[in-house]
Amino acid sequence: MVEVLEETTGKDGRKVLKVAKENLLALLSDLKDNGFTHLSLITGIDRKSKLEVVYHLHNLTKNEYVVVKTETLDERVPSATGLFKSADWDEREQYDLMGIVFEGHPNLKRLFLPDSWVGHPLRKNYDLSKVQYINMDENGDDYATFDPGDGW
Amino acid sequence: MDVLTRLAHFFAPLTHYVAYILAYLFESIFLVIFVTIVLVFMIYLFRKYMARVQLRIGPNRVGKFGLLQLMADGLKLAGKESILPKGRDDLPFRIAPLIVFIGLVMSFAILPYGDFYWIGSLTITHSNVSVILLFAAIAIMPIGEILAGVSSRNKYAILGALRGVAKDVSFEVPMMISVIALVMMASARTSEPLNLSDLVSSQIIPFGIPEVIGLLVFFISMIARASYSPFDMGESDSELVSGHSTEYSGMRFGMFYMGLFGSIFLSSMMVSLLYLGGYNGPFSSDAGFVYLLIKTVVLVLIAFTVWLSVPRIRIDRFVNMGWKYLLPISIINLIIAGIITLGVGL
Amino acid sequence: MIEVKEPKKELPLVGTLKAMWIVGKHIFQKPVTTQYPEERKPMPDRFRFRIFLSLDDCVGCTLCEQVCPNLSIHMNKVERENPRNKRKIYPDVNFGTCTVCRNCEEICPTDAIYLTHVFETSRTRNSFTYSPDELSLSEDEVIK
Amino acid sequence: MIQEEQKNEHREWTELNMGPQHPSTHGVLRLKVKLDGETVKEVEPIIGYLHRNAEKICELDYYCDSLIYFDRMDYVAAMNMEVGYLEAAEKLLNIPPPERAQWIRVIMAELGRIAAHLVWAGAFGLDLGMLSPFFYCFVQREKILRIFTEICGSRQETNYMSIGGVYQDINENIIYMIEEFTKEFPDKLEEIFNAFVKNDIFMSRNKGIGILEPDVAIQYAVTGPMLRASGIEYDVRKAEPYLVYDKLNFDIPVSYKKDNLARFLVRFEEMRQSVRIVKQAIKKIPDGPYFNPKAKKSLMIRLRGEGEVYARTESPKGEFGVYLVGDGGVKPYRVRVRSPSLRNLSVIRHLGKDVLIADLIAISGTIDLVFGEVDR
Repeated sequence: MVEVLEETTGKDGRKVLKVAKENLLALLSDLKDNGFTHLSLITGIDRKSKLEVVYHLHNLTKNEYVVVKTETLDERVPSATGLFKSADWDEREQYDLMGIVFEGHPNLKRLFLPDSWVGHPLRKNYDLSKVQYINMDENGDDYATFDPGDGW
Repeated sequence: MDVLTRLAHFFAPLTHYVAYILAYLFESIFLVIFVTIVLVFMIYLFRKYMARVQLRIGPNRVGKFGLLQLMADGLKLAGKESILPKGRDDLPFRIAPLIVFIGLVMSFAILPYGDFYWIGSLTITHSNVSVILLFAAIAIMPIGEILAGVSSRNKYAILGALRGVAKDVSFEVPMMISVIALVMMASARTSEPLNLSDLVSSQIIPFGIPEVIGLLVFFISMIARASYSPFDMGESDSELVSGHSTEYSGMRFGMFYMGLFGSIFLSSMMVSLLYLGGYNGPFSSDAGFVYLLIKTVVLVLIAFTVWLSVPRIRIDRFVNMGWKYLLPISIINLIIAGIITLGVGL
Repeated sequence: MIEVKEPKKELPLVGTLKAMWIVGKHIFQKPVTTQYPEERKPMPDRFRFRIFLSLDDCVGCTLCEQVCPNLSIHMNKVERENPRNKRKIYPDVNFGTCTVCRNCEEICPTDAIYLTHVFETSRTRNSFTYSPDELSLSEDEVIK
Repeated sequence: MIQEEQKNEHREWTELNMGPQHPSTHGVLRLKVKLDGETVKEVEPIIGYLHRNAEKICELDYYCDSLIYFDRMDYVAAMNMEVGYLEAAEKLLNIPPPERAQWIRVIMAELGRIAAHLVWAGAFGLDLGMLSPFFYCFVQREKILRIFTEICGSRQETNYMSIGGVYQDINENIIYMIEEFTKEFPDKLEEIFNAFVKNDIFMSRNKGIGILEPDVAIQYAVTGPMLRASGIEYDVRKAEPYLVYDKLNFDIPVSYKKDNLARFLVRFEEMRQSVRIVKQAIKKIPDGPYFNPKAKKSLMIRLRGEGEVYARTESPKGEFGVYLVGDGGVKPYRVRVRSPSLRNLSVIRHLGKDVLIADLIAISGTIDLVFGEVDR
């Protein structure tokens, strides 16, 4: 059995499991074997001193819901893509907007923003006053610059 | 007395050759004017019909009932810059729309139109083999479309051209076989069954009645020829943007557009000529042209309804249909036509 | 839970002809479109678009500025005698970014800012921002 | 150069860029397609062309203001988005809506679902090359939007609901309009349905195409009509009833055929069920306040919330979840949106292998994409 740091019930009545990030994958695969096959959502929360990653898992047959939480101090979390295919884009989105590096992800690129975007917008220390401009290169791919370029 | 002889008589004070050259020149001008009027009428009719079927009103701002809308659109297209893509093959790219348009006008030149009161016969070409000529002429248009697709160096355009080729190959054989059946039937009544005028005149009962299967095969082939939905795989807008005409703009695009509507009218006219008795009508033979037009417009409306209500067929299914269903059916139809010709002598 | 059944299979071509008839018979129905500037359907009572301002009622509380989700409202200094508005600040509205969410109308404690039926307010790009004086025009004046 | 080409094992594959400006990509989807002739070998969706980072904007705004950004996520079903956000926000702020407001919300959500499915049906027809049913769908949808205008003054981006209830009460006139609509709509729906399914070509384009196995669907976290068409009977309205859905009598359509046609039929059956729900709800709607007095309108920017709440609702596209984290301030600390279309879109990488281009278009049509929600 995987060691769970804390088990609580959230404000919305869902079971919350807190786990150390080393045990995260073991817990997730444990849950997957118990019927929690539907990884609904991966959320990154910027707690300023640390990053929190929340996994919403779902058992479709028994209609149960569980929330798994883990914390990281160095922006690195093991990737769940080996267990759930839906984790692929979720993790890319969290990497894109929150800057959480999912170790072991096969294709960890930005999902929404162009690859050359500077910074991760959902971080609390992201500087909103700096404007970045998106232009298109010859292959039709986007790139971001701080320079308006010709189009502006 | 047809138009040509009348014109030649008009120019008779000049020498014989000059008179005939002038007569041909004027006749060609009349033809181009006729084709233009047909196109304007077709596009207007399509837009109005489509609008009414879709619970809209359609063009109604420019001129009375929006009749001048097409003029405005034509001016707009002519005034637009015709963008030339960078990697194009220049000459084919420029002449492709012209080929489509010329093929269209040529096909119109070969059709027999019947009589019209005081003018007399409106038929332009008098040839013993006009059936063959006609099908040669309508085979010109696909060449322009394929040229356009290949020369514009666009992946969508090339895919569209390839689809166009696959489509043409699979429907033209059944189409020709069903026309051969018609020629067989006509040969029982006339000595020149390859002459379109004689072929049409020999229909006491329209060929469409004994040849229902042939009519169906020919109608389907004609939809594919004109390439509108459900057989518009070549320029399917939701898959290949605009197929072979993706890179075209301005008046060059306008020519493809006119080619589409012209060939709808052309194909409807061919169906009504070959299968529905053409300019033969119940009353005075003077009104032959009117009968032909009425039949054609009814067929055009049916064609529009098909266009507006049927989804696009997949290219592999269409090729399947052409070879596995239409071809055997048209051969059966040929046998039926032979039996009728020999046994009944219709 | 119900399982959806696939519809009955029609004979080839017959089904297509039926579908064509369903589409084709719409030609006998009346068009549903209206020719806008000439014909106008009656406006629903609750339809709202243009923001108006009653200068006499405005107390300059800046609540509308705070609640506006798009930062379309800014407070402006206007020299005007109004005993209730000591700071002499009134809102101006940038209609280029306004989404007509009606939050300002909801929150206004004195009902000074309110929305009306007027919706034909097209302008050029540089004049989207309505000053308090423009906002305080009456409805009839705006239509003119 | 030639040697390099020979080294590349897939050198005969054509790379085709579909979108972001393409007639059938529903907005700004860009598909990088690798083609072998007409057969699609690989699809890679590229998204983000409509990205506005609504989550960040919501963090910078008051709880009550975020609603308009949810309107603009799934912009064809704004009412359902509002229901989804308010489910979370009201739990976080402890302001439950009164009974009457809940019934009104159910009616609005179901009308919104019908409108969204009608848009989808019309656009799907266009994808396949049917030009006319699009307009019949939109004529019916316009009637719903007219009802919305009558209720709240806006057609699409309604901003009708607010924390603690709804902005304006519904009156006799509106109830009459909705009743009229539910009376005449089922016939029109059958007509639209027949215009689609009677066509042989329509059936041949959809039957057996784009088969999505249930285990793959769960792996990719697909929800909504797509999941139900794969044979899994799951609907948030039944599994975790919110508002007053547990007091209503309706069925969840399921199909075990798993193909494009199944998704089509499930969505049409859902519309019929929605009409059923509206018909019941309009009769049962109780009297009473439509607004919780705890959330006084002049104080709506002073609402403070603390804790973490995740609320799920069934939007027309699938399971719409909102995860709200509050730190006791007047603005949410973190807003996270589970957009169903994004997960449903990700499965196209699996479905779009070894199909023809025409089928790829049909498959992406049945996914029901709205890019305001995919990109947020």
